[in-house]
Amino acid sequence: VSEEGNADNSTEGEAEANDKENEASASEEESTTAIDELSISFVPSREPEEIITATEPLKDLLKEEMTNLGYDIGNVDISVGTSYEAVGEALSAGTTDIGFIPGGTYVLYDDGAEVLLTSTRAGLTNDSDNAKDWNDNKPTEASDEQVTYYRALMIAGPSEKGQELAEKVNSGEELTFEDMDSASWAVMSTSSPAGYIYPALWLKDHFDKTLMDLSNKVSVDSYGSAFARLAAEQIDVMVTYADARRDNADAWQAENNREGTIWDETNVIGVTSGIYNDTISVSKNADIMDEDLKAAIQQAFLNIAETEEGKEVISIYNHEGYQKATDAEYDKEREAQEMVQSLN
Amino acid sequence: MDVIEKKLYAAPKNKKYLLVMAGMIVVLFIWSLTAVNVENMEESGWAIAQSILTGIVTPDLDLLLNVTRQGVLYLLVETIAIAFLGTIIGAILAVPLAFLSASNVVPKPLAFLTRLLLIVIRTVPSLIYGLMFIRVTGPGPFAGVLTIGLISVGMLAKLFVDAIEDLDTSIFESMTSIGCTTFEKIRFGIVPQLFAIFLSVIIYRFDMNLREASILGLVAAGGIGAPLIFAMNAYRWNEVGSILIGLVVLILMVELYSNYTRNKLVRG
Amino acid sequence: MIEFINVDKTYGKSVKALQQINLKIEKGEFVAVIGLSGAGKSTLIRCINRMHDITSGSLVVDGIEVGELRGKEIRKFRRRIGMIFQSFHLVTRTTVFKNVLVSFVPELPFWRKVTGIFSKEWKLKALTALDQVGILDKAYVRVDQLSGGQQQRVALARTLAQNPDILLADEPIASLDPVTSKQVMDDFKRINQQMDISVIMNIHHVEVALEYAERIIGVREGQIVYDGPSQEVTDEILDYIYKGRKEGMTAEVYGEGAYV
Amino acid sequence: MIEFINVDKTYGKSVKALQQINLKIEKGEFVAVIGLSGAGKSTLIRCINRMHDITSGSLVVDGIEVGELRGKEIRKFRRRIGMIFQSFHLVTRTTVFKNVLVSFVPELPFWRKVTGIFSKEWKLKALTALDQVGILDKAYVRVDQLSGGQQQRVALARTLAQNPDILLADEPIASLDPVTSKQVMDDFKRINQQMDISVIMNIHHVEVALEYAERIIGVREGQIVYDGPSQEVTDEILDYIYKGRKEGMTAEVYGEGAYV
Amino acid sequence: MFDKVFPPKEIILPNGKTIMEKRSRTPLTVLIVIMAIYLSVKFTGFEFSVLLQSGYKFFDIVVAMVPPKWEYLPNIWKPLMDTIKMSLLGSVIGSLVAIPAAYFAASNIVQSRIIVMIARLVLSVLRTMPTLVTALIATFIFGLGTFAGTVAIFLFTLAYVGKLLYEQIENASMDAFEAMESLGMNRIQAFRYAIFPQVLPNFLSTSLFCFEGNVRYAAILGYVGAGGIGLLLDEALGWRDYAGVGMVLLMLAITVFFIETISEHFRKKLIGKA
Ligand SMILES: Nc1ncnc2c1ncn2[C@@H]1O[C@H](COP(=O)(O)OP(=O)(O)OP(=O)(O)O)[C@@H](O)[C@H]1O
Ligand SMILES: Nc1ncnc2c1ncn2[C@@H]1O[C@H](COP(=O)(O)OP(=O)(O)OP(=O)(O)O)[C@@H](O)[C@H]1O
Ligand SMILES: [Mg+2]
Ligand SMILES: [Mg+2]
Repeated sequence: VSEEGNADNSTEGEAEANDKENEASASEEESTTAIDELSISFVPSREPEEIITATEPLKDLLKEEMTNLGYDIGNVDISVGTSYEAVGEALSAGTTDIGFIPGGTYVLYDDGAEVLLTSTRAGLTNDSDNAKDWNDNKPTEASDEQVTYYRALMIAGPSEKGQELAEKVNSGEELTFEDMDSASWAVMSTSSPAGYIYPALWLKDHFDKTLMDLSNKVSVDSYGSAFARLAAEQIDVMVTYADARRDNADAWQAENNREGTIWDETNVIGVTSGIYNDTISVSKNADIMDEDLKAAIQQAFLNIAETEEGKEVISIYNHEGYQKATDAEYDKEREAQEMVQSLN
Repeated sequence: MDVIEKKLYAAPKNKKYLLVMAGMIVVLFIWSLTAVNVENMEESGWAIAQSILTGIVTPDLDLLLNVTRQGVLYLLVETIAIAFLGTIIGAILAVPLAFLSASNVVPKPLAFLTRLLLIVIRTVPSLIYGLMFIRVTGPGPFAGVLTIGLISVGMLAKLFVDAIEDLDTSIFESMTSIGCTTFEKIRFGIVPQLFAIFLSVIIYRFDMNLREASILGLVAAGGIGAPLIFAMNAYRWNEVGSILIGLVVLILMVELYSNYTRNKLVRG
Repeated sequence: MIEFINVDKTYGKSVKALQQINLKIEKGEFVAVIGLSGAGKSTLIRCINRMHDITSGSLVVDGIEVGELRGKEIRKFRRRIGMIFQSFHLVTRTTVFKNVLVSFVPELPFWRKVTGIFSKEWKLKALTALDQVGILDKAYVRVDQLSGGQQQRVALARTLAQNPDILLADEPIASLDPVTSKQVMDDFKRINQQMDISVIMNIHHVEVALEYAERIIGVREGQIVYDGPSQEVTDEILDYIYKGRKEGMTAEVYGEGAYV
Repeated sequence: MIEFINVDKTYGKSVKALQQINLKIEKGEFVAVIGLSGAGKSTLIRCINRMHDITSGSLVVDGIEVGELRGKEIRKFRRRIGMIFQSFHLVTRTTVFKNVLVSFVPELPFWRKVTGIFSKEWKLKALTALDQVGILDKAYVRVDQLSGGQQQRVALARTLAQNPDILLADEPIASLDPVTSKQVMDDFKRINQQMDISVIMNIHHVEVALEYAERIIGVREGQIVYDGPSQEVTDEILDYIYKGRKEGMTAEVYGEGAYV
Repeated sequence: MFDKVFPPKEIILPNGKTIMEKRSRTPLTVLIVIMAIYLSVKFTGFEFSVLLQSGYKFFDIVVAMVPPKWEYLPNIWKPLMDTIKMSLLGSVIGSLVAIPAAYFAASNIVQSRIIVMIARLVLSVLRTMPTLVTALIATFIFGLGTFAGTVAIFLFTLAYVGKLLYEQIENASMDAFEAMESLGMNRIQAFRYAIFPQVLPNFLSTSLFCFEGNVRYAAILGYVGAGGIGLLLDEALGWRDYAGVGMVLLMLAITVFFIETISEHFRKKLIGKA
């Protein structure tokens, strides 16, 4: 109780000083600030339940790190938004404090969100922007390099139409927009970079069309369900991030009851340019948020990504580490979005 | 016979009207048929229908019966709480709106404006209310309560208005003859009449709100909706089965009870 | 005592419902008002407790000039006059008991009016009134579960609970079948005799009127065309009261009954 | 000709509604069935057109053993027997005309049954039937806008349109006022005499029964306790028929009426 | 049960008669409701203070919606028409199919208890299934697009109208039905001519009401890929384009208003006559 009292009385200047010290030597403790609750929201780019289960250890990790940085966190509340918009709005209004959101979402909601970190992840054995290369060099594996961007792929499924498109690509033919339009597509919500924006840009580059022009498309709420539909041959093409097939390889056969492997049955028919990785953003409008806390959160996640346990947790999003990020890095993303939007 | 035949030809002629109406309906119907494009129909559809059925009849019992926060039981309780509180909030909001839009209570223009407002409130999909409330409360059941409350207002108010508009005002006359003041007439003449009907409407809406709860899942507003929709999207039919069974059983139970109570309230 | 002196009543500008009514009714009388539909029977009765205002003339009830009463006085005045309607006018969806309790509402303190909680004293009075009309056992039954005759008795009990000096009844048996009518009329008679309450009743059933009332008042086109003891009413007098009655009219009069 | 031979009718296991009925009714008779409520009058009448099945014995109508009819035969058989009910049993919310047309439905081809479109021939027949009961001018009026007496006449017209040999009537005037009752009973009499249609009627009003019917059948506790010409019915006989009637019973009898 | 726990109180009248006054259930009911509210508040994390404090944020999005984005209008027509078509088709077919369904579920018409029970169970379970779930399943089975939406609306309409209709049939007066039987009709014919006219106005009015509701509902169906204006709504929400959302909602509200006015007109015409 007395600690809380101290914290409330400590002036901003003191706190700042504390923080600088903390950054220098994280273990040093002088005074702590008490925070009742810190809420973290994840976007549903994977199965929400998986996210909830996998991120459970994050609570304690974060509390621990934050304690070292001079913050006494009462409770860490983790929730998975059912849509990107829900997480975005929550961040923008300050009803959630920290969001694991893609760059695209960040850009849309930057009136209330501020990016702290960009995730890094292992590069892939394929990094070509030619679809055929990906199909020739199967399966795609992780490489040793850490990168801050990834690509989105258009993947054709085992349906008749999907196979037809794949064949065309693999025989070196150019796809036409008619080919594209005759297939049925699964896309993610419009703010998802790999699931919407970059594929849209790709369409624009190649055919001067956008996803809006496709006759048969459906939005799905997670890549898992897109794969499920692909497997069920309900859709012919889905758009996803480059190593999504690695993540869904098991499920492809086990849950979706396919005979062949995901590598045999699916083919890449399009590759987009690089997309900046997911962000960890905080809400500017949350009551508890101030510069010190932001810095502390930033440091805490950097620290967590260093630990074994932490690595495991963030691997759910294929994050392997973090780098500090600035808003300016997302200007390119803004341009992309403006372009997509102006196409509408 | 002459008189009779004359009478036959004197039959009121509304055939034309009926023909025109029927023609219009047929035309509209055919027009709306153009919305159906069966091309998208999947051949695998029946296979999926089958797996849905098998999933539902072989539910994930573990999920159905466990008592953790991810279990169906807990989620159902949370759903009930959301629907219950939401219904109450909706009812509280609906009562004044209903009086304001009852044309036998307030002037016609005001009633019309309120009616417009009610249409607007009803038209905004719950998804959007969800987003709006997330800005207030953050994700979770709290947002769900508020959303349910707001989407209930439209229907509650409409049914309340119906009740208000066919109030039995003859009681007023008898109360006047007893020597009652206006306040007393309202308190002892109107309130008892409306109370039973309002209550019955509210219970009915609670029943419906339980069903609506599935939609809340789409906006991170708690309850059983999100797990249900996630499970469906991921084709985990066993889970879908266990959630649906829980939901259906709950709703059927609530429906039985609500029918019984409403009958008692309205018919005595 | 009720006294009409040159009473006129005009609805709107031109509908002369009552014209030059002169009438004296003593305490304890049982008077039946008969006449064609539209003759002005209801209007006559409703002027007595000021449900309608008279247009000119003077109407004195127990020494009070009714036309001069204002606001609260009117309400107080009405408490002394019970009124029974053709269609009972009960609050359905609530119990018989509560319907009778309503008649005490004007006498309650404010907080009781709001909460609707009645003290034991009132409850006993209400139950006694129900007993007087013989439906004590239905006290806690919902009104909408009662037959028409029983509902009319509840209305009667509600009025009795008011402890009135005068009972006005506007076609109290019009929506009842003959047998139930008889029971209700017997109730009226009993109340009239045992409690010495004046009864003034509009009624379409001539035979019933002749059987129960002591005095018959015949109204035609807003005027009193007959006033005398019921024993003296002959077929000619009835013809006179109902004069102008033609085939079509009959159908209309009976037509009303047929919807019962 | 209608012939009951040792007819028994038991509801459920124990309610003996009819016991050992033996009865012969010739074509063209006007028979009134009287008796206490619950005596079995309705049951008796309803057995004739197989609305109820008899439990044992034999019931022969114009040489047809009613009990042996099956499915379609029953429906064909019923077309020859008109039935009139106390509460008219009309389709309200639609016109008089359509109510009468309905009686032709069983004779129509399938598509007309479904669409409810009638040819001119049928329409003329329906209007003729309406003319017979004197309400042709109401043909295009909605039934719910008619008085009770007029409604009963529509029911009568519907039955006449069927061109029946026998007319069964279950208390056709119970919910009518005396004047209208008289008109309806006159209609029955006329139909009975002019068209030579047998009329078998349940009726509570003894005086009316005696006035109109040629033959009275008294039923008590499921048995026929009197059967003879109406002129010969004395007060003793009536007492006998209605024997066992006590205060309580009376109340019950009338009580039922009250809910009508 | 209740009367055992709280035995009725005896009241003695001045004239010596007694009557049992049942204890009022109101206090107990009020208590239970208050407890339920308390528990629900705990369960859902409802906080009044939050509402007071940041309730205004609710209007952030409302404000962002006005003025609506008029340029969006041309994009709206087709999906809006699709939505109306879907609802119309689903409602018409659903209402028609509801007639036989209600027939079999009406215990006063169909004598076999088993048929009645099965029909009712089917209707109940159909009604229990949230429309969104039905729509989602429909998209799985019938593919994406308006057809799936139509199927979902059809099922919902069937269940809703079917239930109301069979209740009305059961409340309908059986008098005329009896008379029809005495005329020599079979049960289906008697239903057609005696019961159906009685329930027709209410049936039409329920169907119209349902149609109206379906148009509104169809706005959500787009979310699961079931076609119509919902797709557009989803798109605009994704772009956080609330002015666009506002435009879509405005058009939807206007449509609903028109439909409501028209159907109100017919409802009055139908029922007013009765
Ligand atoms: N509120 C009113 N406004 C205008 N005219 C009215 C009003 N009430 C009654 N009248 C007219 O006054 C005349 C007398 O009506 P009143 O109701 O007193 O007749 P009544 O004898 O009670 O008839 P009934 O037997 O039909 O009840 C009628 O011509 C009626 O149309
Ligand atoms: N459907 C039924 N099921 C069981 N018992 C019945 C049924 N219908 C009539 N009863 C019983 O059979 C007996 C004769 O009834 P019925 O209706 O024939 O009498 P009723 O003479 O027509 O009387 P009322 O004058 O009241 O119409 C009565 O005891 C009655 O309770
Ligand atoms: Mg009157
Ligand atoms: Mg009978």
